Amino acid sequence: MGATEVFQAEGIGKSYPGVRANDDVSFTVTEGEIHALLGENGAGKSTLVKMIYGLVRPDDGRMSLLGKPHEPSDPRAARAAGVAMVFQHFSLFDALTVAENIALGMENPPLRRELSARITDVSNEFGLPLNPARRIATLSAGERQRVEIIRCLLQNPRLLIMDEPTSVLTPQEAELLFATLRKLAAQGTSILYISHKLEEIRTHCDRATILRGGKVVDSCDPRAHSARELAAMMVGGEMRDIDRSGRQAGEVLLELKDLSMAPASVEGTALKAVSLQVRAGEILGIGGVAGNGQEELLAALSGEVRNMPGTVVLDGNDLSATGPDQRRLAGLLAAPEDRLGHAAVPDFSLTDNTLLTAGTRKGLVRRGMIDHSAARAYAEEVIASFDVRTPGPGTAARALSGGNLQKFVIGREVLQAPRVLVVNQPTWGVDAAAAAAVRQSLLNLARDGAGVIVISQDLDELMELSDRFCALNEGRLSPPRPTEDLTLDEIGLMLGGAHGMAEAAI
Amino acid sequence: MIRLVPRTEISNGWQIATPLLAVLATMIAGGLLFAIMGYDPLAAIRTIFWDPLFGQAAAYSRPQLLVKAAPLILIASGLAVGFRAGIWNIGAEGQYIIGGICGAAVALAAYPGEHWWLFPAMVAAGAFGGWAWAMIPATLRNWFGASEILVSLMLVYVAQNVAAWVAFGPLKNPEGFGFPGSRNLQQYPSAANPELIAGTGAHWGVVAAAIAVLAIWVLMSRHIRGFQIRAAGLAPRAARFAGVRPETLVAFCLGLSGALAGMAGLFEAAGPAGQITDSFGSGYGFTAIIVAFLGRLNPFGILLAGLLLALTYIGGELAQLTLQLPAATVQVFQGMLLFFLLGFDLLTRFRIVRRVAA
Amino acid sequence: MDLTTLIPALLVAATPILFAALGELIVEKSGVLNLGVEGMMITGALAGFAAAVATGSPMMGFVAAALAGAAIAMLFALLTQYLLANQVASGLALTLFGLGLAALFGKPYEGIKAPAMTSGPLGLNWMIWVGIAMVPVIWWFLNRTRGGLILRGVGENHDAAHGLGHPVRRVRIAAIGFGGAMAGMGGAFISIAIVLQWTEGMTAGAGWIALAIVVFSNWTAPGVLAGACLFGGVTALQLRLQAAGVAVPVQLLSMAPYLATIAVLVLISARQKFSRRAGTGAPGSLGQNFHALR
Amino acid sequence: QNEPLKVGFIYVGPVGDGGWTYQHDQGRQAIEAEFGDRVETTFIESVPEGADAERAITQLALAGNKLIFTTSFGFMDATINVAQKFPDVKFEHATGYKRADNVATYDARFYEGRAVMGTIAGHMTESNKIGYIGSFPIPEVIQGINSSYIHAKKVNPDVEIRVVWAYSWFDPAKEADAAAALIAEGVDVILQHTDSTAPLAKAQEAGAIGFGQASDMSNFAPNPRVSSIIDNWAPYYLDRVGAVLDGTWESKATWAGIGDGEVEIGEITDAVPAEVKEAALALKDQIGSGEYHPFTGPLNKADGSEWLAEGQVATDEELSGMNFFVEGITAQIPE
Ligand SMILES: Nc1ncnc2c1ncn2[C@@H]1O[C@H](COP(=O)(O)OP(=O)(O)OP(=O)(O)O)[C@@H](O)[C@H]1O
Ligand SMILES: Nc1ncnc2c1ncn2[C@@H]1O[C@H](COP(=O)(O)OP(=O)(O)OP(=O)(O)O)[C@@H](O)[C@H]1O
Ligand SMILES: [Mg+2]
Ligand SMILES: [Mg+2]
Repeated sequence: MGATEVFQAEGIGKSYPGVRANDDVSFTVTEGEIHALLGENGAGKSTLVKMIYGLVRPDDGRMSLLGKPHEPSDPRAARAAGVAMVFQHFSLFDALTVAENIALGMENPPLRRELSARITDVSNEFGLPLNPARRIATLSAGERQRVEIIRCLLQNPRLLIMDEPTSVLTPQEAELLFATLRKLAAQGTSILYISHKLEEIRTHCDRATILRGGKVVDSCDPRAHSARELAAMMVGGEMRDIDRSGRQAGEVLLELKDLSMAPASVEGTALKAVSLQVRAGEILGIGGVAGNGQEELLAALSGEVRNMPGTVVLDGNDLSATGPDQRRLAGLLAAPEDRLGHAAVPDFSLTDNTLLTAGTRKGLVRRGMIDHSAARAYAEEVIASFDVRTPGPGTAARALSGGNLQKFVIGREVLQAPRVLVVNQPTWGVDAAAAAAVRQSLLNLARDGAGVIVISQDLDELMELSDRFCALNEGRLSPPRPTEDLTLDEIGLMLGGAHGMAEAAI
Repeated sequence: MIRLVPRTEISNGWQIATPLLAVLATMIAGGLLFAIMGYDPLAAIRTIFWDPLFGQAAAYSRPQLLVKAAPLILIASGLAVGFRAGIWNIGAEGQYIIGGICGAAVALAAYPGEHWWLFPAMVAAGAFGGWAWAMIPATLRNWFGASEILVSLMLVYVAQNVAAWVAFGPLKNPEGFGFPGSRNLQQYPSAANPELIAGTGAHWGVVAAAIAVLAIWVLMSRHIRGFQIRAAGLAPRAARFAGVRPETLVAFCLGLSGALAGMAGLFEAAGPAGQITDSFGSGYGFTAIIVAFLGRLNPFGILLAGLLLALTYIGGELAQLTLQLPAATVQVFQGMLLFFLLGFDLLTRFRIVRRVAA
Repeated sequence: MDLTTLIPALLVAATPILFAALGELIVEKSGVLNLGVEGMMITGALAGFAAAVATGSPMMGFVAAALAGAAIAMLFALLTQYLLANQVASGLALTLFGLGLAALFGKPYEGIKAPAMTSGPLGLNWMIWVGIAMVPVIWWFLNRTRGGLILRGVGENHDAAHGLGHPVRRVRIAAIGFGGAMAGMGGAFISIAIVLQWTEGMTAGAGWIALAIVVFSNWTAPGVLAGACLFGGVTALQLRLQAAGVAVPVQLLSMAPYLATIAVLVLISARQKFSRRAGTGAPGSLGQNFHALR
Repeated sequence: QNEPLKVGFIYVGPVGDGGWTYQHDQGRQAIEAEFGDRVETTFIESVPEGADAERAITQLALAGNKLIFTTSFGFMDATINVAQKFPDVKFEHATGYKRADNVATYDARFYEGRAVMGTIAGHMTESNKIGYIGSFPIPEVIQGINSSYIHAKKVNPDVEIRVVWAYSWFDPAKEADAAAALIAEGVDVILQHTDSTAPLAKAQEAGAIGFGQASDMSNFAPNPRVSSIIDNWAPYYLDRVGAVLDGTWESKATWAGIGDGEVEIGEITDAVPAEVKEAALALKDQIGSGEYHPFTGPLNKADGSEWLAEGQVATDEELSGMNFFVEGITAQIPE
């Protein structure tokens, strides 16, 4: 090695009320290195990088950047020192244009026209084409990510921090991102990279620092270890294998017939004549790039949007005119992608959050009146059966880590013994252990005779879970194929659809 | 350095302590103001806060507290439901006026017949009038996406003009020598909303306010509709996912607050005010917004907030009377009280931590 | 009926609302909903009047009104930006407080006449021109300057703006101050240029109309001008129709400005809703308080 | 007795409104000046009409006031209600029509003053159009419009009158707009029955003239304010307080005018030609002495039907319920 040090942290500590988020964290990032930060949900990764970016002030310890002490008072100071950051959650302004968003992240942005030209130049140079005049609200998740990255690149940073950038990207987009990162690294930029996707860390990162409970527990070359070993280091124990046994496809439970639907919003995608069948004991995987109608499909199934007559049939009953409540009663349940704000109310306690979907089916609401003790008991049941780490059912949903909340949301549906469960992105941003738990619960559900639809961008996840696979592309659903004899190339073709081949081939 | 740390749960102790602190701070700051204005601060504060409750004429002013607070509480408890759902009915004043007019119109149509059903019919008409007036912004929002804040507010001015129109036109007292204003309903036994038990100030509006507080407490804490309302206010998408139709909620919340405001208008028109005049709207609808927030959108909080505000109104009048404190001083004093209450509210949601020097 | 004289009358009626609404536009663009416009206007009306009388210069009056409006707006800023109080309630409290304060301190100014203002081009009051000139200036600020960009960013998504290192609280306080100054000048226009006297409660609801016009404008400066002119126009027109003896019921005419505002709002909203084009201009974080943990 | 007589007042506006309430408060101050230690006065200002009024009046009664003046029409029912509960307190209600043993009513014949204003207006207008800003279409205001028009027409047969209803007693911005609208219609003399000085300010801008209303509004003199109609309640208040002190108070309806000093004509400024001023003052004296009644036939209603025959004088009953314009006025009375 012997490469020059770009960034160094020594004994960094940070406490939040009741939590030691970081404790005596020391590590070094060298020039041109792609350095991974690994750890479970809540291990302290985001906290650590927020301190480097000047958003949070460390309680103890020292940092240095390019040999000089690094004590940024705010992100602007950090940017001036050469740090750029892509946040875990988009920090974009929906109503503003790409150019305006980028200007807001720069210290001395050039004039409008010049900036637009530079955005076009840089984005083409890195193969991430962007139109500077588009409003963010009209962009797909992948395009939004590009905006964040271009915003960083325009500042020629010495240290680029990326907090879970690929959790919203398609495999193709992720590949594109890594190509960009390698190009940057080759130019001497150091990259600090956070992700729960161990495979991508294994293939692309030069070093990994592993956090557990706020402390550095290990440091290694990820290429030299298997994903299993990395996961074990994070969790501090062995990972359990996923059990796929015992499932048998039975009779058809849910049938969609020529379901068409207008997009929910200006930016949405219309569903075009979607047909599918789900059998008892079967997991149907639906792959595809986000923004191709996934949200609409979930809304059409959950009953948030009502459908044309005869399009949604469960157990032979036409449910298309019914709303979420009746569908739940009939046994069609759903768990949307967005945990905070869609699947759960952030400011409600877990108890109250059970009432969101389990009110009728679990008898928590009778003749309009809420049975609070029953709701609490059900929340406790979910917490216990799904190993949700939380002080108790009175805790607000927003105070749970992503993985734990996800386990709660899935558990809330699974324990209602659905006939058919539809989930969208069930392990988005969730750490390896929690993701495994969620996947196992879906498999168990199918084993017990329910039908499951898993909508996901994560191909590995779909290959691991599903019996049959189909792709959603621009609102059209491809015919299903059994997963066993599918190759990745074939999947790529299915995902690209008829007209998107070039893009999918990248 | 001082730092604010959010509490994970809202502090119950501070919930009770902050209003007391705020009242105390208001007394101190208000006392200073009074002293600067050249009045005896202690006397002024005693007159405003103590005399209406325990002073010489308390036997009269205590029931008046109820009379003044009842419409505020009735309207505010309805508004709070919508505010919880993020549906902003700023036009309760208009619904109050129209409710009063509709209720009074029923009575005047029946005049001079005496019927047992007349008063209930008036209450229903009042509630209907307020409901119908509130359904205008609800419908315009549901059909066209027009802001209910703006539409309901504009409709207040329209309602005031309607009041002027009926007071000079259709509802004008034919025996009133051409003067504006309807017949006095207090003098029409079947239609009057009298004091139910002499000396308590309790008229049907007070009873209705009490029922409304209880009913809305049950709605918001025990009923699934209340749960949906809270969910919709905090996370609209989650509420939709739970099966709530936003259009239904808009209509429900605006309709409920409109009906309660309309009822308040009727109780006032048939009781304390006695008649419909061009100036029938007297600001209850706007003050109730403040009451709703002071009560933290909680029905029992609203009950206390309504009584507190009524106390400062009546105490303020007493202070004008006995100390010749100008009306404006009392208004400033009320403004201070609100500021302090809102400011101290911080303590229920945050802990204040002294930052340890690094 | 002479329509050429309608325009100056319309502008006079529109100017107080125009000032206040332009100020509130900036406030709301920064993500803050300040319902205290009426309170700030009346404060400005008094302070402006007092200063104009004391100095004999109406222009000094407007300067004082701006300062006073901004000063009382700082109470709101303290409550909402530092004490994180509910913005709706704080705004209402500000209105109550401002009305009371102005009434109290206005006692000595009752019955005094304001110094006359010289009129500017086309015989219109200078401040009318200033108000109209503010429209392109504010448009330019919001859409063409870095300060405007940061302001919009803060209003659109305060978490993201904070994440990028923009001082959310400071930006908002500055916007609230500016809104107060503009509302103050709008109020002073009533006392110094229209009525030429101080009287209690003289703003008579203009602040509420200003708030409505910001929504109506879909949060754009030209829209504010259009809204203020529409409202001022219908107000002036209805009185003119009365004066001309047109046989339309007076109450209907009195309601006309409000009904017209509702009608136009419905048209605009319906177009937005059904054309499926860009959404509303309402800032994403409007009315929400921001608290950063460090 | 050495206990001072406590006299209370309820005002509908703030004492600083510069108009209606201001003048009542002047009357209250006159009582203090006249009777000194023998009386003690208090007031509550800005009392809304309706329920709050009843409470405010009750509190005045409870506080030991033995004579209470309720100074707005809208306080009528409240006054009667409270009076029933306090039979030993005397009440005086302004501008209403309901009386009781302990409730007297009083009002002023403003239309007498309006006749003088109308005379000046008729002479002064060059466009032959005069404008009138009305507050509400109530008999008192309608009397004023009719009286102004009749007397303007007497001296200027070509005169027309334009009426704008403000639907407010006091809304400076709206009154200013109303004045502007009238001026735009070619009006060059503005009469007003609303309380702010805004119409005068507007008149000044446009080179029109106007009149002070309720109070003198002398800081707009000599131009545009060329004269004014002043409500002077002091004589009546002094009389009534005196009556209570003497024990001679009794319930009655008083409708006093120029002759009693209750309606005053403010100084007619030099902006008015001497002969016009003379004519106006002559009319004032005639009315004051009772020689002339402003509503003397022949007069027709606006619909052309006959109202008063030659030489016939309107009765007080007719006037107090007046709900029509006289012939020649084309404006509508809102219903
Ligand atoms: N704003 C905050 N207030 C209080 N505690 C916090 C806050 N932010 C983080 N924490 C605490 O710090 C710990 C570390 O959080 P951090 O966000 O760094 O985790 P992470 O490793 O980024 O998790 P994830 O994988 O979910 O992104 C958490 O367990 C939490 O308890
Ligand atoms: N206001 C807060 N109070 C208490 N704990 C908090 C707060 N905000 C965040 N946390 C904690 O911080 C941790 C991570 O916070 P952060 O905001 O980084 O979430 P995240 O990592 O983005 O979550 P996700 O897993 O959904 O991506 C969570 O485990 C949560 O417990
Ligand atoms: Mg994180
Ligand atoms: Mg996470």
